[in-house]
Amino acid sequence: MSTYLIYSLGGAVIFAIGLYALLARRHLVHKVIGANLMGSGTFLVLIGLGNRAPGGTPDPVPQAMVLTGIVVTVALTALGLAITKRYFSATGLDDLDTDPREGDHP
Amino acid sequence: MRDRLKIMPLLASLAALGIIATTIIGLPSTAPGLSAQMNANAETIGIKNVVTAVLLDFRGYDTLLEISVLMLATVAVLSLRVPPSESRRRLTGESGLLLGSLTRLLAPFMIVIAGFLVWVGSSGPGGAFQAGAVLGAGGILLALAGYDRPAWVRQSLIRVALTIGLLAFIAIALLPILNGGTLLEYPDSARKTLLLLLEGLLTLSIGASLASLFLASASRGQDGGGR
Amino acid sequence: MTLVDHLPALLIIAPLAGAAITFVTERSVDRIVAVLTSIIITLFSGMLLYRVASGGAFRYEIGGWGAPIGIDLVADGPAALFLLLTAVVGTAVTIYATAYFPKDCGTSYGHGLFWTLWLFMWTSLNALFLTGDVFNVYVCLELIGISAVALVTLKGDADALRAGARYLFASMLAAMTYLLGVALLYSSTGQLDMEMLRATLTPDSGAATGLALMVAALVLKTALVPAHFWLPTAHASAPTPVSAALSALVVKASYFAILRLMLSVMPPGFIPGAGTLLGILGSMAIIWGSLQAMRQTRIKQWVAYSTVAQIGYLFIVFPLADSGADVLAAALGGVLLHALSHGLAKTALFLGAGSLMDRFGHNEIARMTGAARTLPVLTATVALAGVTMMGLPPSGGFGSKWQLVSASIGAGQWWWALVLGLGGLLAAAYMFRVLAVLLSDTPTEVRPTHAPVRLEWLPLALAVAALFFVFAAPFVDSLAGISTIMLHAGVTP
Amino acid sequence: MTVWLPILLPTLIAIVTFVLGEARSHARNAVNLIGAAVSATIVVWLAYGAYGGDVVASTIPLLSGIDFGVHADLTGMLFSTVASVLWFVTLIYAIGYMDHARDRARFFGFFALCIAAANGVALASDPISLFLFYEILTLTTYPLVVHSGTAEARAAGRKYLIYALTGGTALLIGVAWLTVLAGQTPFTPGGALAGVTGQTTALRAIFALMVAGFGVKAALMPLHGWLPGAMVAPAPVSSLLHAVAVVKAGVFGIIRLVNELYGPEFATSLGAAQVLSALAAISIIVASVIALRQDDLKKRLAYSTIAQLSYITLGVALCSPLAAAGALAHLAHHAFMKITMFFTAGSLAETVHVKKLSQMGGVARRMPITMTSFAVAAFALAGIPPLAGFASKWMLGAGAVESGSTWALIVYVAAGALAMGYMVPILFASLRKGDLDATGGLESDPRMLWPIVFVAVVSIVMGLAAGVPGSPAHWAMSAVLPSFGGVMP
Repeated sequence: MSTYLIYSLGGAVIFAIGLYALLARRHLVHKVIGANLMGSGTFLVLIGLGNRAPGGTPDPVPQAMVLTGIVVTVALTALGLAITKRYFSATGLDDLDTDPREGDHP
Repeated sequence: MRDRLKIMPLLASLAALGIIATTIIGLPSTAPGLSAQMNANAETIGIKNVVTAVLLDFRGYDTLLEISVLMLATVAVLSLRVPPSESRRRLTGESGLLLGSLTRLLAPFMIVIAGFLVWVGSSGPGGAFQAGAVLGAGGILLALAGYDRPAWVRQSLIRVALTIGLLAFIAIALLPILNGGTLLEYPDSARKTLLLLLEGLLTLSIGASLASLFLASASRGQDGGGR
Repeated sequence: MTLVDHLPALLIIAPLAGAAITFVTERSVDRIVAVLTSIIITLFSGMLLYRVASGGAFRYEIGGWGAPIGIDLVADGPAALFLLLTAVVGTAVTIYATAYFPKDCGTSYGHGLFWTLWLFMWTSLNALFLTGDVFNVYVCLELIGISAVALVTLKGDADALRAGARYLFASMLAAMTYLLGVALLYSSTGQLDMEMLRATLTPDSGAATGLALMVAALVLKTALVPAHFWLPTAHASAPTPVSAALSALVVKASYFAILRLMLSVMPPGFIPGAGTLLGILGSMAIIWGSLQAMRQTRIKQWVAYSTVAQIGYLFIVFPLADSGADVLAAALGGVLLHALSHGLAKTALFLGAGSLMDRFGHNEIARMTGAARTLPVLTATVALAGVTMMGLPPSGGFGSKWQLVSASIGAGQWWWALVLGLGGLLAAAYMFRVLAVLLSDTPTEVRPTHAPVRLEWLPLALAVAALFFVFAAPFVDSLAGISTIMLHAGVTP
Repeated sequence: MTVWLPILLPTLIAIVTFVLGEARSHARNAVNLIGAAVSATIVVWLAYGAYGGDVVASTIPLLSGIDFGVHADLTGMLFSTVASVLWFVTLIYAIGYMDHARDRARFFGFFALCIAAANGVALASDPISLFLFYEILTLTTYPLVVHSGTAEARAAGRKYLIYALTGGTALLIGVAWLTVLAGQTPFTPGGALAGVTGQTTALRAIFALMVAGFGVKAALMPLHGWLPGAMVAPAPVSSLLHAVAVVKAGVFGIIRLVNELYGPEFATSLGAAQVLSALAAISIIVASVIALRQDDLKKRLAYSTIAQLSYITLGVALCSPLAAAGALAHLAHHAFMKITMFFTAGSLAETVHVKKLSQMGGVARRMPITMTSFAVAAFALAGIPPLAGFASKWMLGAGAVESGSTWALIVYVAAGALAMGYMVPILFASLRKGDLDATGGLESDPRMLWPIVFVAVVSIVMGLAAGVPGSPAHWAMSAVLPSFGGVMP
């Protein structure tokens, strides 16, 4: 059970937990947190599997990918929270399942 | 509202976990990946921190799009904010003793750290994103402590600060095309200075972006906020 | 390296620079910058198409490093075609938007930030069509996702926010799954460039799982049934020009990535049964989307569900991919022709529907009677765009249906031909249901409009272009031949 | 290049008509009439060329490995000449008929487009091009069927589409399948499928699919359901489209299919022609019987058309030179005969507001010329010598005997009797005394009257001049001969 397996399998578990949260939780902020968990899990898998270089120095490409991934996750999270806040101030709801009201307008 | 356990999402995530775990276990225990070529090329261009070399030079195009993602998110959050008239309430009242004095102590220190991170990026872990994050945090801290924007910082100046990093990156990317190179092909002579200039401006933009991402949606809200 | 050699890079930098400029400049200048940028991009796309058609596909090594180290842009036949489609539809949407969004919209419509968001989306579309690196596809997908969500929530009302939120969470799920796929793919092959991946893919490595996750994520972004739940509300509650761009271009961008992965990166049968599964999902999309479109009472939801149905046609190429080079050539030409003609016709349909809603003041299809007499141009637009949706000659839709039917019969999988035939009939059902209302004689009053004429004649021009698009089929087929996909197909027996 | 004109010119006229719009009616009428005249002369000129033997052809590349082509051969030119000439005549009639109607620009525009598509069907040089124009014809006729916009019209339109588009899909799959098997097979007299060996089951299935596709417009029972309903369209539409252009396109497709795609011998060897002839025979009898009981004049004429169309289908399916020539001749003869009757029905409806036989009392006195023309056409249809109907029916009958299937002769004779059965009561109904409102003057609007008389006279002339070259009968004979090895048995 070499070290890279511990981290990458751990990452996989975190990804799964995040996936459950994103799919199952009704509250929008919980969904955003779930998405972040999925992101962190993926990054852990990336870094874990990037550490298998024979010479011991970790492969720089996964690290670059993780850095880019982090920035993208920040962007997605910011947008998610902004929409959640705006949707809350518009309808007083914090989940998508209850329909704000009937009817529709163009 | 307690969420009860939902079967379908549970099955989906367990299935995902199973597939991913078996794949990871099945992978060979040693795999060089691209580290050999990357290290070799990083030597030739003289950047000790290979990750920065990958981020800014070899896969600089990824970073260009990444900066665009961050700025796009800022524009998106700005487009979502409620018109300023409704949200004129300031974030908080006058700051308490602890927050006020702590901010006065930390703010200059954070700016120095940001500068250091930019400089060390070429040799050790650091660079534009890390420095930008520290700068952004400083900005948010100042706003939370109740320091309002100084008068000369008008809306247009903030927009320039937000885009200066991207505009610089585009300019530096187009430069080599004018004299025979391809996009983002830094001339060897000016590589170091160009990268440093680029990192500095990127830090400014990333700091401004992260701060406005927080402040744009936080500066209004029905219940919270000032007394 | 003349200007023409730099076209791939310029096609990405131009809209990106346009976006940055429009963010900094005052709002009145924005629309001028946007129109100028769209003209420049259309020019560049035309030049690139001519270059690829005459000189063949070529790679553009960013930073001069070359594939495994740096990122390469690939300008081949399909990419050039999609770029030109994006340019044409993009210019039409931009011109329509200059009339749709009021000059001084103050704090409405996202504080006038439409132009910046729109040019960012255009950047990401061009970037995705050109990129040859799977991780770069991830960054492009995110750019598309965020700009699309922001544009959907531009109106700021509860429906738009709801649709935007649902779209965003679908995008997040797709993003993380895709990235995990890239992680597994890179960890097992050590490559990120598509051409390099093709060379090093071995069936027994973990790459199959990685690629499966990536394709699954892209299927969610393309809203293929059953992962289409987020599309109808998002495309219907967005402002009209945005809906047109979403339906005509954005879903096609993630589809293009699937095309690259399934046919260019993976050798045939690399993921056993994947092609057939995608074909089955595509067939379900055609049937389910059409049935849903028949039930819609509101015009924009009706057009959105038509998109869900039309997306299904694009996936019929995958089960036919490994039945020999000539079947693949016909099927690939067919789906490209469908993507292009659907892009034109769907833009015309959405812009036309938007103008109809503006003139009638509501979006209930049942109350839009007598439009043929009072709004002849808009009725003609909906009718002509409908011809392409139904795949009747002489439209591009017919050309693609013909080539896909011939390919599926040629490959001995005649059942896809039945699905395509049924799809055409179902499309006729939901199209003529609305046309019959527009043609009915009970007159209803129509609001006078101050909107300039381009709101009506522009969609008609696009619909007419789609109507005669079958004559572009030889050109599209020749370009389908100049693609990395056919290169590999040519290699395998 | 001129071979494309019969398609492009009417399309151009349609575009100009749409652009001219509703207000400028005189300009629009002028454009249509002159345009129709010019395109009729071009078609006749091409037909003359075809008679001389030089078949003008032209193709443009279309889909992967498929050319889109047209050629002015004898068979095609006969149908195109009939359609173009009658378009000009119907335009005059329509201007009179639609004098105070609304949406006339839309009407005349789509009218021209239908003729362009019909000419396309006539001139197409291979099954794929034929299919292209065939489907365009469906699209351009729909707006005319629902022209009035009433609920009844829209329902008829919907029914028409369900039949036409389903048939179209069957045709698409058939043609695509054939192209995969045999490549692009341009129409060649005597059959173009020599290259395909074996595959008999596939070829039978393709034949069935294509007959289903063409059968919808050819009103082959049970695919005829839409035609009676489509009678709700304005009279000019019923007369030109639902008696000449649209329904003849279906039958024309079957003629191409049997004579110039499969070839008569091959179709008979496959057993397909026999099935087709049985279907046609059933259609003739059943349609004629139903026609007997129709009180609505246009519905009666519609069922008569269904029967007469199956005359042509049966003639082709008998696969003998005389019968095939008779079928092609009947295509032309029936067009003129039936259009006279539909014109009359329209004129009655417009002038004295009479739609049903029961209301036709006193019409003969009020509109003597119209009704005599109708009588001439009726007798011609029933096959009374020396009128047009007799000429083609005689050829069909002789062909039936020559092909050895005498039962077909019996069917034709019985159908002739039935035709008398449903035509004569119309004449008697008009001769009865009736309380017609005496307000209007004698006869109908002259713009409606003279076209009726013209087409009636042509019905007579075609009968008398059956043997003269240039007459439809002779024309059909020389058009069909190459498919049977160029020799009269």
